[in-house]
Amino acid sequence: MASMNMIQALNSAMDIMLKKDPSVVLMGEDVGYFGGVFRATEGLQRKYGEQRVIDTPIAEGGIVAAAIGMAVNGLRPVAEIQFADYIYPGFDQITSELARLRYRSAGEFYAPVTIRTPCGGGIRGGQTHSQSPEGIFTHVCGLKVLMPSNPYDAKGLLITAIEDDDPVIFFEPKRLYNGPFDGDPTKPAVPWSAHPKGQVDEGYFTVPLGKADIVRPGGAVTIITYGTMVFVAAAAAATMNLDAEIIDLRSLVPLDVDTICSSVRKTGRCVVAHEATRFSGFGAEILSIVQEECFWDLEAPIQRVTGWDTPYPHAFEWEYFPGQARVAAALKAVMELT
Amino acid sequence: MASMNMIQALNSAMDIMLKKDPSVVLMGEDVGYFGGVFRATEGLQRKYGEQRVIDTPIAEGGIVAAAIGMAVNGLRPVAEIQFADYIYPGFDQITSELARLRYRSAGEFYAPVTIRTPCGGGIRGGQTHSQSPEGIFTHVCGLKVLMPSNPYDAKGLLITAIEDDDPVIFFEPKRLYNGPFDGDPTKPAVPWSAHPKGQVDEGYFTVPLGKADIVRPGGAVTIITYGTMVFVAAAAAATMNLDAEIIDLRSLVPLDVDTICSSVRKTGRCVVAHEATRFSGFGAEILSIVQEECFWDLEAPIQRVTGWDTPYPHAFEWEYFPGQARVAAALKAVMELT
Amino acid sequence: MQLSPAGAVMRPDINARARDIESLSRDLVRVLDDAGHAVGPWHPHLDPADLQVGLRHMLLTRLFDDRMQRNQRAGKISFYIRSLGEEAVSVASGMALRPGDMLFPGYRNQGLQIVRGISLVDLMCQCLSNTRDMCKGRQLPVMYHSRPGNMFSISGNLATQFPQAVGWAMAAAIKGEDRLAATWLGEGSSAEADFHHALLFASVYQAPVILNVVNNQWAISTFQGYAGGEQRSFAARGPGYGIAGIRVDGNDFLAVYAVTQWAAERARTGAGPTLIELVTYRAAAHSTSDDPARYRAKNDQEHWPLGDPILRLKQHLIALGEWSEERHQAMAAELEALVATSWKEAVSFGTMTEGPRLNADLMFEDVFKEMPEHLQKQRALMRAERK
Amino acid sequence: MQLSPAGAVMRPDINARARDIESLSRDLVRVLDDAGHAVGPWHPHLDPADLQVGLRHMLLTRLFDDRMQRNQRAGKISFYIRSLGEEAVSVASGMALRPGDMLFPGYRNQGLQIVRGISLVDLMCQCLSNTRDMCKGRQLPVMYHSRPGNMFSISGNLATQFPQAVGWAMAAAIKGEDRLAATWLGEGSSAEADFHHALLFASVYQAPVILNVVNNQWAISTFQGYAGGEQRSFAARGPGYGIAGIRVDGNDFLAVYAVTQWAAERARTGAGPTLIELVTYRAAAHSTSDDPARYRAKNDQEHWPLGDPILRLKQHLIALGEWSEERHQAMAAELEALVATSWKEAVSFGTMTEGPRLNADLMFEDVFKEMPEHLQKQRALMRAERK
Ligand SMILES: Cc1ncc(C[n+]2csc(CCOP(=O)(O)OP(=O)(O)O)c2C)c(N)n1
Ligand SMILES: Cc1ncc(C[n+]2csc(CCOP(=O)(O)OP(=O)(O)O)c2C)c(N)n1
Ligand SMILES: [Mg+2]
Ligand SMILES: [Mg+2]
Repeated sequence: MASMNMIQALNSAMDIMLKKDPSVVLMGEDVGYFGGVFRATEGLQRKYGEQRVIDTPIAEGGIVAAAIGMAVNGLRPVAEIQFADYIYPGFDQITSELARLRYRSAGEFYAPVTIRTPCGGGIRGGQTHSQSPEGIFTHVCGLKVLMPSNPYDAKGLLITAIEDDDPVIFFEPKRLYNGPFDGDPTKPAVPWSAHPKGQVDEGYFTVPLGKADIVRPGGAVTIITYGTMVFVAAAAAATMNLDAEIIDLRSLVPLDVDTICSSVRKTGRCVVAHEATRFSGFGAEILSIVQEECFWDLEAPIQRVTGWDTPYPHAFEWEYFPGQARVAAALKAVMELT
Repeated sequence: MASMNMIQALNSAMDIMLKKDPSVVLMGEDVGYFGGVFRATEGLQRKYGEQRVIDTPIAEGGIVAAAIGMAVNGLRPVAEIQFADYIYPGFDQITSELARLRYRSAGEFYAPVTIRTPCGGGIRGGQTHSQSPEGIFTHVCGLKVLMPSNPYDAKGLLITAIEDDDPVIFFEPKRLYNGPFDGDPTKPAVPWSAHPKGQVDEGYFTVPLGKADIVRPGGAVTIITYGTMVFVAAAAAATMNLDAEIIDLRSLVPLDVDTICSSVRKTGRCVVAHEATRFSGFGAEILSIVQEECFWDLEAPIQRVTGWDTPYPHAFEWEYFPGQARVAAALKAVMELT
Repeated sequence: MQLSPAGAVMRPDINARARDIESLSRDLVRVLDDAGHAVGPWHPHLDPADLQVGLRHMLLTRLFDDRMQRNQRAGKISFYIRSLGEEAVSVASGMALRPGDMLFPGYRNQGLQIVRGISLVDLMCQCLSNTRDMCKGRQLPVMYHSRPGNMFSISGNLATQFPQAVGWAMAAAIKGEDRLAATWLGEGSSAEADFHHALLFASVYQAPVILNVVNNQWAISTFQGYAGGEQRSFAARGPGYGIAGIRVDGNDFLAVYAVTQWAAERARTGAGPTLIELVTYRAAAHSTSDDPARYRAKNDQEHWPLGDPILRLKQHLIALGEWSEERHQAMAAELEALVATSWKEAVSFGTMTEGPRLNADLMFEDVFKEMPEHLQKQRALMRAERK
Repeated sequence: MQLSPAGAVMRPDINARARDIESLSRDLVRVLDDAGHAVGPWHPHLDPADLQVGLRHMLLTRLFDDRMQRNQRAGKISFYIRSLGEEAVSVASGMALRPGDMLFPGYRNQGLQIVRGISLVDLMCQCLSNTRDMCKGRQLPVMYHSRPGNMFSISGNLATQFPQAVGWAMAAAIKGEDRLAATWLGEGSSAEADFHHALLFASVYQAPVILNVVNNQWAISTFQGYAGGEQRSFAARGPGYGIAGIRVDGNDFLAVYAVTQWAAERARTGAGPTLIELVTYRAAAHSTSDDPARYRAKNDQEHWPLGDPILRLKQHLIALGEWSEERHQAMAAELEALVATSWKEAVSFGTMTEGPRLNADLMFEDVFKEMPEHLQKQRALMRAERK
């Protein structure tokens, strides 16, 4: 066990896989010599060479396409898209090709590509460095979609993703790179070293896909969330002294419906929280499944806590961010305290 | 009044707008000299010239980008993407630019671009000529998203879209181009001439955005749908002799929440139906809103009727398509007939 | 159109630097002259037996196309795309490559499938989406693939295979293999972003790849000018990106063979990628859904200077004394019969209208390697519906 | 790097065909020699007064940058991007264009804002996201725009402006206006699909547009080779698409002015689009979030042969007897003062930490022309939250 922040955990996962499997390669803008703008691949090109850790042109569409071709030729590319806001130029290759190849070739061809990309706000990035587009990818059949919320899961899930034979879109909530964040920017930053999930096995280990993590068991209400919102939701519930069961999905596709539904059946109340915009966001799918599966157990309408349906504005970051106040309002409503 | 199929209605809308407003231009692959692979722009280049009806290179990303630039210079481009399945190469320009321009420039710049694109299956098009990606675009704030289900609405909504100063993604359910379709491919095709919505004013008229159409008033259950599924849902309810209220949304963004909710408050039961894949599809947003707004009125869980979460397979078109049987199953469930 | 006489264009050393051979992107490499003689430095000096194989592949491709076209008209298959007049583009380049080389074809390269020996029955079953369909009913007709044949799955989305082929070639280099990748797209498709990404990545990583632009003058209804072909040849894009670009008579079997062989040697010896523009003509409609009468003159093709690739190779073989009308008739008859018996066998596995059908359960497989719960659930619902 | 001596490159007629002037894409147009004299056919023979204006704009750009850099370090703004060493790229081309021409800049073209006379206070308020921010707090610093100034909104997404500028120019031609569009991107960004779309559409429609690639050698940490610059100049992409490509010394004010003027005349007279590669050097870090010490030698710039654009123009003016050290000092002092007073005024409208703040309600405006119900509802919720 070592204390790692999320960047170190991701770096460790890639280091281990580069060593373990000669077919693993890393690629992306500034990932090689420089080690990535968030330093996730730092030192890996020096260690494994330019053939394994590859600087690419600034062309997300070309990066994804090349990764597909490499994967078809037996490699396991891990491609970094520098910011999730810049994944769209690669959207056609992801949606029309990466996600469909196994299907259209009846399994004869497939591309085990992992696409890592930092998402979410809270770092003063403005509208083009703060987006959370995960919902879009959950609608594209053939893709697995992950979003860890801590160093331990980040490492274990990334290793699982790299070894998985299906394409994986791996979102990294960049606000959590250096420490858990409860949504209050005025508080001093807490490092991962002070958090149990910042204690990470230095060796090889995996975290299974499709298994949600019950961060806090509770009986009063179920909060279904992932990414940046895990700690915000926990803090809000704690302040309200609510015995909330907090579920960190970690894996959006495949989705752990059992864990979600058995919790809601138990509590009868449910809040869904994510940082992404609300309208047609992934929260809608979660809410729909809960409504379909647990309707008769619900004692109050399910509430959604999300970012607003606007771009992420540079000057109003904290008015935009779904902080504790927004979570608290939803909890009040679902507990019928108003 | 003249009898028009959907293609003729769309052609009439563009003809009228080309005549009425010199800033309107049409552009896209094969739309000019040829008149479009579905003939929607037939005769218009001959009538208005190559400067107004423009054949473009096969580059959806370039088409959208050029349309944005033209719009910024005072034109009102109507760009055709030959199939919705091929809109993804233009996704970055649509999402990062077209949808965000007004916001990021605080209203100083905006691009009144209309993107027309045929969607949906039922024409043996296989996985790359049958997709319904509307849900993705409803998640992108800044875009208006429309899908008419008949010639009258197609013409009125397209005129409204072209005159609107916001960008509009205009989906055309291609299976409905030639006639209403109740989901049974073995029945002889019905032409629009036999349907009241096939009677279309030859002149200028508009259909408002954000107003759903109550296709059939009823008290037993609310069916919220749009596009190809409107007639399938109606047929299924009729066969079951259900007094269903059938709502054709027409406009997905903005969404007519009032019409939806007052209907569900009245009926207490709700089915949401679309052809697109289920997981994170637009049905999830509709279901979520109904659950949030009408929870206390619901007598049974809201049901979703959708395409399966797979690509649209060439050989299994009718096993894939959400036909009357799938709608009937949902209606049975929501009416607690089982 | 700018034509160079047969034999006129120089053949540079295979490791010449791209910038020193730019004229190749403006000229037109031709080997067969009007009399059917092979002339000039690009003459590949193939064994007559190989030429006969090439002729056979091209003729089989055409007869296969004709038959499938008729089957579509007869309602036996939903859709078809012919390669009429472009047979040399696929057959000659396919023959100039090694079996281990990976091909990323477009939808009009059926000649490659023939060269790689994919059985007609397999191709037909794919078009029939029947119980022996290699795609398990998921793809439109002609969207073939073959792992053993080293042929990548054809996509309905234009141009996407171009940069994928470059990625494949980058991987071959990383793994130290001497296999190369070759890919094809239409001149119209070269407008897509994927074309740019392919040239750029091929140039930056000097990948062992051959990028083929099949310039058959038309993209459905639009002339090549709408893809930029009026201002400049498509081959000329290559030098702009620092990779070799070469323009070749796509209806000249020998020229296509020689140029492909040259590019393959370049790639294999580490001299870098090559962009080849194959100048040809789409003699048939775009597809069975298309009617060219709406956008081009009926006699448009008569003005086409480069002739018919099959007739030209036939004429050459006859001039060599290695072929005759009689042998040609006999081969045609034999291949007709092969196509007919293959079709008989293929339909025995089902058609859209008769015979055995694929199990609809297959719809839910291969979305992921293992079927997730939500798809198992949907499969169960689908079964219930069909009852 | 391939350098041509000052004055050595021919200046073709403005309506020369792209294919006849390809050498321009390999040479490097230079006017100022090492002694600061203007030589050769590209000498624009500008009035000394105009040169002094150019010098002033470049110096103001640099002093503005320095001040904003320090403000960022002091925590007054969240982020900043300097154009150190690239001032001529924006100032000279901006001055060679007409006020009615539409500019689609990148994030490192602040010189254009200066040329177009946007007030420093407005630029500073944007960087401050304060109550006078032209972007109403929605954009990162430096993402300016100005409708009256005919400058398009700068995007955080690289390269997207390139094909948009072509569309704007196509519209100008359709409307029969003689305004043209000019756009800029970095050599690294030329790898994006938008670059290809821009060249292709510009070529097909012969749009009146100037496409500028600012080759400052670096894209954050990657050298220009990763964008294909090692194999071939970026200007060479132009001829590949059938449009004129020309390479110019981006640190030579006179050369940049002359080349831009030449391209503008081409566009205005219907002779077609031009791709200009401006060869320069990113002397500073990529942005305030970047530390170049991690990826390039500290003295990397010393090996840079093209010098400092401000010093070179100053030297030229002095050689002309139209400038002096004293006048330079005086101008510097005056501009320093202007920047300082502008900053004082700007902060009076608020900073990130002090003074008035924008009303958060603005977050919900301009998503659509009229605010739809769901956003009105969300605005109400946001207000409730802030209580
Ligand atoms: C991304 C995408 N856009 C549009 C289409 C529709 N489409 C299919 S074939 C075709 C024309 C292609 O022409 P070309 O590339 O010249 O190939 P050819 O048909 O001449 O062989 C078009 C526009 C498509 N399949 N994919
Ligand atoms: C689509 C997209 N991809 C990636 C980025 C991240 N990014 C911002 S600047 C930059 C480097 C650009 O280099 P260059 O184009 O040479 O411009 P320069 O900074 O040198 O002026 C990158 C990769 C982005 N903003 N947009
Ligand atoms: Mg073609
Ligand atoms: Mg640069």
